[in-house]
Amino acid sequence: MKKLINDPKTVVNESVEGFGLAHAAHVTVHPDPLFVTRKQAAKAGKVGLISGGGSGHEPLHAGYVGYGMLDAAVPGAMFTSPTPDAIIPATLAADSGAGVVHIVKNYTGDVLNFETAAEMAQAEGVEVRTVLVNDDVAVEDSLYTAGRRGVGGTVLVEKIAGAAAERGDDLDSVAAIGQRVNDNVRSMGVALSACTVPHAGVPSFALAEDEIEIGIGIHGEPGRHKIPMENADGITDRLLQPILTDLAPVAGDKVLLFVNGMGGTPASELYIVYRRAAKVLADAGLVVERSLVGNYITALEMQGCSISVLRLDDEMTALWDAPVNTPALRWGM
Amino acid sequence: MKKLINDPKTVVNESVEGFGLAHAAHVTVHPDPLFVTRKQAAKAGKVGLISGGGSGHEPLHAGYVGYGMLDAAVPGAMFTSPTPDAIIPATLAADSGAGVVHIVKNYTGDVLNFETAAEMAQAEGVEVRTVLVNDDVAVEDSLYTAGRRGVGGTVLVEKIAGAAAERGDDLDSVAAIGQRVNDNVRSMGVALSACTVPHAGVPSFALAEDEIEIGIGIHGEPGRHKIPMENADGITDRLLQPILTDLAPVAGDKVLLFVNGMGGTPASELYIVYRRAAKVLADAGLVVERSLVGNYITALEMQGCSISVLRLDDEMTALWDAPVNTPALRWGM
Amino acid sequence: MADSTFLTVDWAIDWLRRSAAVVAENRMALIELDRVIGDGDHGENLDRGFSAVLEALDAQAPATPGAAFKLAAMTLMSKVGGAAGPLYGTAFLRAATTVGDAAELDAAMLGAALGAARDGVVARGKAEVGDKTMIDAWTPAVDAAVAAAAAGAGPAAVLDAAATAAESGAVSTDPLIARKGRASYLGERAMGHRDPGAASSALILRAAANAAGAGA
Amino acid sequence: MADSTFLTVDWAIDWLRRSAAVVAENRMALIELDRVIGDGDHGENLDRGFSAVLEALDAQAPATPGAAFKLAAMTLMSKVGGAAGPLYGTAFLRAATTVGDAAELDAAMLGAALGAARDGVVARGKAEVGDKTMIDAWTPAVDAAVAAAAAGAGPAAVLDAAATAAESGAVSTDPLIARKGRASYLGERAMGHRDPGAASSALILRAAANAAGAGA
Ligand SMILES: Nc1ncnc2c1ncn2[C@@H]1O[C@H](COP(=O)(O)OP(=O)(O)O)[C@@H](O)[C@H]1O
Ligand SMILES: Nc1ncnc2c1ncn2[C@@H]1O[C@H](COP(=O)(O)OP(=O)(O)O)[C@@H](O)[C@H]1O
Ligand SMILES: [Mg+2]
Ligand SMILES: [Mg+2]
Ligand SMILES: [Mg+2]
Ligand SMILES: [Mg+2]
Repeated sequence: MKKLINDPKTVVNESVEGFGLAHAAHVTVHPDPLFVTRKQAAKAGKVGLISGGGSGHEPLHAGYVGYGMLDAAVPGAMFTSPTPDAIIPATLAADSGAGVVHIVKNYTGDVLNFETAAEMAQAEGVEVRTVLVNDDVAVEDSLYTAGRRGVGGTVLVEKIAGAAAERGDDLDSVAAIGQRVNDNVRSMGVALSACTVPHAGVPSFALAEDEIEIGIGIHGEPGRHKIPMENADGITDRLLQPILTDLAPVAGDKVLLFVNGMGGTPASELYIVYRRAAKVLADAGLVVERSLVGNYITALEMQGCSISVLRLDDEMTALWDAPVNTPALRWGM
Repeated sequence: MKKLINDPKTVVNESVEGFGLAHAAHVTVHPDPLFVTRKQAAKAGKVGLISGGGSGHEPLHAGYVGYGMLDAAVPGAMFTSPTPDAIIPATLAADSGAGVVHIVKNYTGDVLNFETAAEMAQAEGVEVRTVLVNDDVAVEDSLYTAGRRGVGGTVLVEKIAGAAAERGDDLDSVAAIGQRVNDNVRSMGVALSACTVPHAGVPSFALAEDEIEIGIGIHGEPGRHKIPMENADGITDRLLQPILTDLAPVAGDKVLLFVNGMGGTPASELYIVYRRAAKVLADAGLVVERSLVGNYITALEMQGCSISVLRLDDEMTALWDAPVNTPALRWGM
Repeated sequence: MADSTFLTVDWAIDWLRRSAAVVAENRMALIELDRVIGDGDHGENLDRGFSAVLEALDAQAPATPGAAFKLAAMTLMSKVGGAAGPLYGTAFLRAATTVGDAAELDAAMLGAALGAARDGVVARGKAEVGDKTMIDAWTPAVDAAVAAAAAGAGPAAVLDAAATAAESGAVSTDPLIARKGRASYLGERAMGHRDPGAASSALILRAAANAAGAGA
Repeated sequence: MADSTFLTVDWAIDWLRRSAAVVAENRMALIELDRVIGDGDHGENLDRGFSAVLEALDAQAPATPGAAFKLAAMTLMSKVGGAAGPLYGTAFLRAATTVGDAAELDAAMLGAALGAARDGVVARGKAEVGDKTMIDAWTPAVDAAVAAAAAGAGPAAVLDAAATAAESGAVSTDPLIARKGRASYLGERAMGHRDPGAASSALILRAAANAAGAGA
């Protein structure tokens, strides 16, 4: 394992410290318990938005703290959901009286820790709503699994719900629009290589030189199945097909197409995937109205990508276009 | 070699095509010869700014086409400088009567091809100035080498010269500020792993599991020397020391600190490097006024990073802060 | 093995210290189990949590078994994270509530505390036996403990029965398909691998039994 | 080997076609040389360029050797890129200028054309013999060609002398430290490796000789 780190035990703290130094104009880092808040307080009466989860998915979530998106983010240990003792103060910090929305990716650990924190924050007088993101079609959503995982759709939920909060929507409305984004987005990922969690020191799974892992999650957990390596167009089709089957858009639907890098894939490859995906969607009669390409929700240095398709309505599009000013996503200001 | 590509021969064309689709609001892709221009024409009388070079360094250069930065970019084959037949039409397209600045990284191929193109464009009546970027302190700059390579500093030259052009500076002034940035920036890189050029199919050099390559370039060319793996703080110090020796800043100098990912390194690791670098600079009495952290000039999926330090003056800082609206760098609009 | 009729706070503290030791010792093994069918952090998370428990014990000596459980609950809840943090945290919290501020625990109370702990895990995680989770260790452990106590066994024998049952329970997860937690994403590919949380539960319950044996 | 006194456009076209073939054949070998002390694209770049030369030759048959050289110059200049593109492009362009629209080239003109090509590469790249570049192949080749022509050799023998000298010249780059081009970044680590541009130059000059031999 070769990594630009000092010690597996200090990776998250040092990294977030560096993030705070580099983006001192955007964020404040609270070291213990660890959470990140906006430097400029949001206007009073704005619904607060927070998210958090295991580290290793950067820029998620701290990179999205700022105007038009999150009020606070809670980075857990590497690939490990954060604990209530950090989520609670982040929730309190994000509250300016209008309540706080927790955006939680659907993993048992995240759900349980945010659940506890929400209960305790409510006990302290903060109204909390939770939006559970579960957009990963690689996982069967049934009574017999922990349900679909939250992956790429999380970034879209945070952006669009963040814009709704910024324009002054109330607590239930912000949660509702976040839920609407989640209901209309589906994602699926592929890994060409595994990643190595620093404290484990060995790759999270093994892939032969000609194998890829379809339906990968963002935690280096194995995916749906291994298949022999294919070309980019073939892989893109494999990711899109279950997305489209599940989302079942109709011709004429407007969509946002999001090709996300897992951390170790060059931008040039993501654009090759985007090219094919855009063609497949166009052939299906869909109108790609907005797009996002890059490393937005990663799994350390994993090679691979995920594709997310969000069915847009005019309100979502307007909220997507609304100004945002965070370390990792910025436009309009 | 596992890559999200269809065919080594079509990587660049398909990737730039996808880039054009994803950023249709920002850029127009001209397929043959291949170059990329702004979608919205710059205001008449603005000095044109173009750059180009081998592909594989994305988002450089096409990602920086847009308001406040480049008017056109010319992507060559993978790691291969583009040819005059593409640079010439890009130069003509970028000219609105006030002349064009070529920003050229100092590699023999880039220099020769841009030289030829400049000559021919001048013959067609376009005034051309060239800013040669050579910020890499890993290479000895002497009569007995091809001189220092252009690396991370290129991004800073493009941003700051681009802002000068946008505010209405004339041809010589834009070239002069570009030159001033180059004169005040130094960079050095490290690789933890090599990258694989698609047409070669094997890694560009070999590193043992406990070796790193100090002074790496951005073309998978070997660096200054291999050393045993060290921790992030140690590596950061090794990169910064020759930068500071060569730049020779004095206490109180204001600097921009740029930690650049080579493509395969997680953001979390870049921030660990940033954290140390910021401390070392502060200890040297320097004031880190601006910063940039991320994958801005890459070498495919190489793991590693480069550090650049730019000594700022007030004008450079103002131009750095000026609005920019490109696919890969955006603020203020 | 000597067996006293009651266990005191000394036993509770010894249990927590032994748990920390055994988790530290098995850190890589638990990481490895979780790497294969999860995300490779279970050993790291528990080790971080139990190291913090040790620090907390050094800082403030709890006066009763219940206080020791509560200290463990709060520390694990705030230091472990992931799925295991809230689950183990809830388990210790429910155990603490069950024993209240009793200074001494008899066999029946131990059985009740283990049962409450297990019920807490179920309340939070909704897992049933056979879902390939720590419940596959806890439920047989509780059953064995309650049966042993009913049969008149002393605390050490009760805990020994619980640990032994937990150990078989952990082994019983090997062939299962997971229906809860991260391993459920794997479908049939989880078969043939032991659930990390069941494995750590068996280690921790064995530590409880050892503490009772040693502290007798 | 038969040797005619003049070489015509047929020879020039044959040379270019043979160059394309030998470059295609040695594509991976040239990539490999460049991978070790450069950036691994030399074979790919030349192969792309000479494939385009073949296409251009299929599209429009040049009427004179000079026209063939000019076609090669323009195509290589616009298709090869990197350092080698402008250098080979300039070489062929200078050769074209030197031979003008002569229909036939004698030994002396060949020597002059090779000399002009070499001078073009030097004008653009500023390399001297010993800098570990294609000049280490070209300069001995020009010297040998001029000497052979002066000694009364025919065109095929002149080209054979040039190719043989270029081949030794390429080998002579092995122990050198590079002072130009990408390999110069390597310092002493370039020692023991052949310069890819010198190697490709030797291949291309050998193709010229073979074309003259075959086309006699
Ligand atoms: N719903 C659940 N009910 C009971 N136990 C669970 C549940 N989900 C997960 N677990 C247990 O948690 C263990 C994983 O813990 P850990 O690796 O620390 O958390 P995470 O899965 O968040 O990385 C599993 O091996 C399993 O025993
Ligand atoms: N200044 C120079 N003068 C002469 N030849 C040069 C010079 N620089 C580079 N070369 C030649 O070009 C070759 C490399 O070509 P190529 O790999 O296609 O270009 P690049 O180095 O841009 O990738 C070298 O092996 C060398 O022979
Ligand atoms: Mg985890
Ligand atoms: Mg090259
Ligand atoms: Mg885990
Ligand atoms: Mg090369």
